[in-house]
Amino acid sequence: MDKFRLIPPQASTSAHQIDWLFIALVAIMLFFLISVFFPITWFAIKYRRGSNANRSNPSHGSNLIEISWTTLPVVLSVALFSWGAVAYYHIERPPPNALEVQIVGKQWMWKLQHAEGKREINELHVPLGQAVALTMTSQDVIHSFFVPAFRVKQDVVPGKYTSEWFKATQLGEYHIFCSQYCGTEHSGMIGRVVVMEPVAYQRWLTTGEAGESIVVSGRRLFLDRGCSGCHALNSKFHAPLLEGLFNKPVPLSNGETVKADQQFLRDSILLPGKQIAAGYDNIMPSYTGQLSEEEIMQLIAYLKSIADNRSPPPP
Amino acid sequence: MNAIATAVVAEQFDDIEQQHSAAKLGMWIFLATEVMFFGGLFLAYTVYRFTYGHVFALASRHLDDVFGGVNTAVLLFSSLLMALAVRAAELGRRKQLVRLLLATALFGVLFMTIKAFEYRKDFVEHLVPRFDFRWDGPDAANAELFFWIYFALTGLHAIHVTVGIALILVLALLASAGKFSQNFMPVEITGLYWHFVDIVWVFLFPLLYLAGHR
Amino acid sequence: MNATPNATTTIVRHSGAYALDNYLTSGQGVKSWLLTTDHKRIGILYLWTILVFFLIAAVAAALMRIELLTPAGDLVTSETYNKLFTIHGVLMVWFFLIPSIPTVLGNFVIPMMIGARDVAFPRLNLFSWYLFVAAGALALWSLIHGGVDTGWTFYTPYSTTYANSHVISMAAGIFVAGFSSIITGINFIVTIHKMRAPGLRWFRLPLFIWALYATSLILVLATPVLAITLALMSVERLWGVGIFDPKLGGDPILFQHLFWFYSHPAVYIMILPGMGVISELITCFSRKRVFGYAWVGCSSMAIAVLGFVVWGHHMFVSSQSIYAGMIFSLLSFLVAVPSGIKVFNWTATLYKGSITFQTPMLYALGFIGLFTIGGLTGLCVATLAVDVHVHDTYFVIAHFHYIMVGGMVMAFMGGLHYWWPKITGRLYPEFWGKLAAMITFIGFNLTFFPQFLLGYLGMPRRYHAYPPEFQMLNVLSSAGASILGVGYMLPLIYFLWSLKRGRVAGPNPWRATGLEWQTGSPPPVHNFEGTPIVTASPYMYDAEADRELHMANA
Amino acid sequence: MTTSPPKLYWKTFVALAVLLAITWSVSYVDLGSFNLIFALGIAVAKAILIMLFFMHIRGSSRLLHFVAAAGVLWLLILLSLVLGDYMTR
Repeated sequence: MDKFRLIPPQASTSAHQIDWLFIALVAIMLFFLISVFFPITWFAIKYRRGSNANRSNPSHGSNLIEISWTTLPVVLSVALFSWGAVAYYHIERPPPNALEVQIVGKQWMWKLQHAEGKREINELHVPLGQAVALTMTSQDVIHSFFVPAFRVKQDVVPGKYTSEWFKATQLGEYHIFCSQYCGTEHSGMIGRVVVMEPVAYQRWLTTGEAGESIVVSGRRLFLDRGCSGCHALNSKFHAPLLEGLFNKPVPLSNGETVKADQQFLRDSILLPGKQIAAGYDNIMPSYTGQLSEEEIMQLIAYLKSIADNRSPPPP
Repeated sequence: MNAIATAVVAEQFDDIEQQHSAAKLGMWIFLATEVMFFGGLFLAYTVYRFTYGHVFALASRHLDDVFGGVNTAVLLFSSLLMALAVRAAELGRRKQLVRLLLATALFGVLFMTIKAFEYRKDFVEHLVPRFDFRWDGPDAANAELFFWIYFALTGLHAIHVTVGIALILVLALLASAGKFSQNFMPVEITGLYWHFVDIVWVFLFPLLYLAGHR
Repeated sequence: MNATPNATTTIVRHSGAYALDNYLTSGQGVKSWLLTTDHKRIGILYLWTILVFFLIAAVAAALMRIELLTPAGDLVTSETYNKLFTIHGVLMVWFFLIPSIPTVLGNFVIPMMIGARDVAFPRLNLFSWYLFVAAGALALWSLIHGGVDTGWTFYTPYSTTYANSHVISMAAGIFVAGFSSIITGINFIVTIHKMRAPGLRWFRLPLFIWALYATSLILVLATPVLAITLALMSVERLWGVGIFDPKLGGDPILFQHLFWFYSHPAVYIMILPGMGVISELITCFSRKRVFGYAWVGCSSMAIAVLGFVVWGHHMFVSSQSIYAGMIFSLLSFLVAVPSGIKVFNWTATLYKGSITFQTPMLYALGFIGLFTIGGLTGLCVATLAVDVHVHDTYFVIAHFHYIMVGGMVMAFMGGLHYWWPKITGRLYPEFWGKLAAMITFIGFNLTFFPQFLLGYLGMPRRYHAYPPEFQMLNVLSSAGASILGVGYMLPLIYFLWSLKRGRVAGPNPWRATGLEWQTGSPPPVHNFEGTPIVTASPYMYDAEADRELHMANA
Repeated sequence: MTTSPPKLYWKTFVALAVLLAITWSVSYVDLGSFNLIFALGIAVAKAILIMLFFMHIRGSSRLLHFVAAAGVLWLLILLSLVLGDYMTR
């Protein structure tokens, strides 16, 4: 791991893309450096005071030259910008069937949870060659989940979900850093990603205390915390049915329509009055402070699992 | 007369005209910084009105727009008096200048008293964040955010009005001692500041009090 | 200023060389300094004040570099390290980089360059210095009582709810320092507009004036937003206002928008005056009119305006929308173009010149080299995909140190050496000046080039302990820092030495064409006997004539 | 700079008062999102009136016109680019 290297291990698909872009940038930098340093040293030697170089009718400017070394950088800029923007667009859009992992950043540790229920602290086991999508939030301050080997970084902001994804292409262990300053032990908030063969990954998932899957614990919370008291067919309270809700358009009481994505579900749990569904009044109590970030994620995972079947779950 | 005039011109300037235009340019640049200073708060208002529009409209209905409207009229009238005072200073009419300055300050104080009554009414209606803020409608947090921005904006404006009143009273004192017979620039500069404070309120009133139909 | 005559500096008492009745001898005693409204004396007051803050911040930097020699954080605790990099950032940004060239060289030289007797509002100028001292006192008070550990960026919600250090007193210090620079900005804009000598049209102004005019525009339009941002942050920390607090529905990203709206133009406040100094030095020491005068002048203005629309590149990974990120990325590329124009024009100025390599010229050439590297690596962090990898790593640290230390501090040193004879009437020792310039150049590169590699390898910034594989590059960087330290200490010594024993400079030791060189050194209280009339454009140098002159007395 | 007659200032004040009355009364009519645009439009009109007549921008140098506009222009830069972020999230 510690032989001297100039660039970090290229362990993800986007790593190659970004390294190529960086090499192109370095090439352009060298071009501009040479086109500035060479003339300076040449002029400094040729036209040093006392040298008998020809100094007749020196020119003090020519719009042609000025325009040329304005348009050339602008053209290069637009080209570099678009290459960077296209690569950025891919980095920011997780593929649809990615492996779901939920991360909660807390002052100076990472709490990770796989969809199958396996929980980890400061460690992330992922299968080789499988896209992994991370859904992240923070319990306190802004952190940032940074894996240099995968060239991915995304701030983890309290109060909202941020996401990033990668597809590991090389086995081994790689650093996880927190790259947004978050307090005293900011430099201690590190961990490691372990890329394993898919088979070994499946075995790892089931060994050890394989806790109940997120969906199961989400459903348990749905019942224990009284959600099913209102959000059920036979409930005497007038509350929207949550089956088949996830990612569907929801008409609001103020006339707008929003998609019921993770952020909408989270806000509805914590700030129920923020966006009230049309035809319902604001009677839902706020769960701020009563549900931890992990529990909210589990509830949302449960709501996602019942997104496709119309029939309500067996009581 | 000429001897007094040159005494008025500061040593680094060549003539009174250069000194006047320098003072005015300096003041206008300062007003540009004040626009950016209030700008930060206007940005916070705009962003949160964009994200929590519904609650902001609800919360702004709790503000009494009669107070706001009357206050706008009071400040507009004091701006008029200030403009007349600057004109009096230009024409060298000392007594009229002093009277107009005092009238302007009076309306400034009137504005502050109306503001004080309004703040007291808001306090009684439990609308002041951190001081037993009560909000029965949907999500109190965002409504509290609206009232924080309301008190930040109007509070910062009130500080500027107080500073304005103090400046005008000092000017009135100096004017009664006949100090502005040749150089009326301090009156013009304070006038510019006072009109700026009025313009800020001209924007505050519709954004805070009339946000969303009654 | 009683000079003790000895072998090297035989002062002819009444020689025209040393103007005996000048602004330094026009008043004696502390009161004449503390109540002066003379722009030259205020410049010197600022010089001593920023020197104090530079030394404190340099000590903090030294401690950090020693700490980073070893992977384990063993020299200081993580709490102390966080306070070290915060005080290094705050003092360097607001108490050294932003004020240095405008308030020291600008205050001293602008009125003389445009043929005025003083700045437009001398009393305000002195008030600005008192504000600056009060701000420094507040910052040092906060430092003494335990310092701040939020980083110079004060990101919420850490700075408002979770930090338990003296955030508010530091924020108050910066708030007051902001108003000090606003007043300097207003003063310069009005002076340049209203007090130019007869015949000094806009396109006859020296490029240093163009650069400081553009800087003052940014000072005046950006600093108020910093003031309101720090005020809101402090109010939220005191009373839990909630504008940036996610629990109340506030958005921490709004703080970043407000903060960087000021802080990116602030980096142009730091570099533009440096560019102005370099335009002066390159033309004077290559004895040649600048290439493309109008383009260099207007590129300063272009940087000032474009500098306001690019701040989003600090927030590419902060959950800002990717489309806003794309807008900011494109605009950030475009803001690099005017800087490129300047570097190309300086290079073209050397063509057919009669180049000499005194200390100011060494600093100027060093500036061009290091600023070009700094500017080009700026393209890497402006590219969206690459910034995802290098944001908040040592790559960014190296990028902005190449521009701030390699660019701005080199330019400040070059300008200080260039105008030192005019300020004090005495010349610094040429040999030691060149030596210090070269040591600084070498030390700088050894310190910060390894950090580019560290950054791309993924070492995050603000880490006081790091994985062992980064140690070798960190040791290299710390070694470089020690050389850089020596490079900075040398001028401090020989400048003080030159006050008493430096060779007498005379009105125009560099045979430069600026208006400030047409009067005595040190200049009289009102700068010029009568009001100078300007008839020609600046930099009327003639390389050919200079060569004959050199040949004649060689 | 010729000092303008008091009548001009009074006329400006009356215009401002009328605009105030308009914006106040219109706020009672529900025009949906048009309310905000209308209120801001009138506020801008009042601000321009104050600047032109009370602050003597009318007939003053082009430089002062630019400085007066620069403050507002820079505020718009701040507002537009930040809203550009919030609207496209």
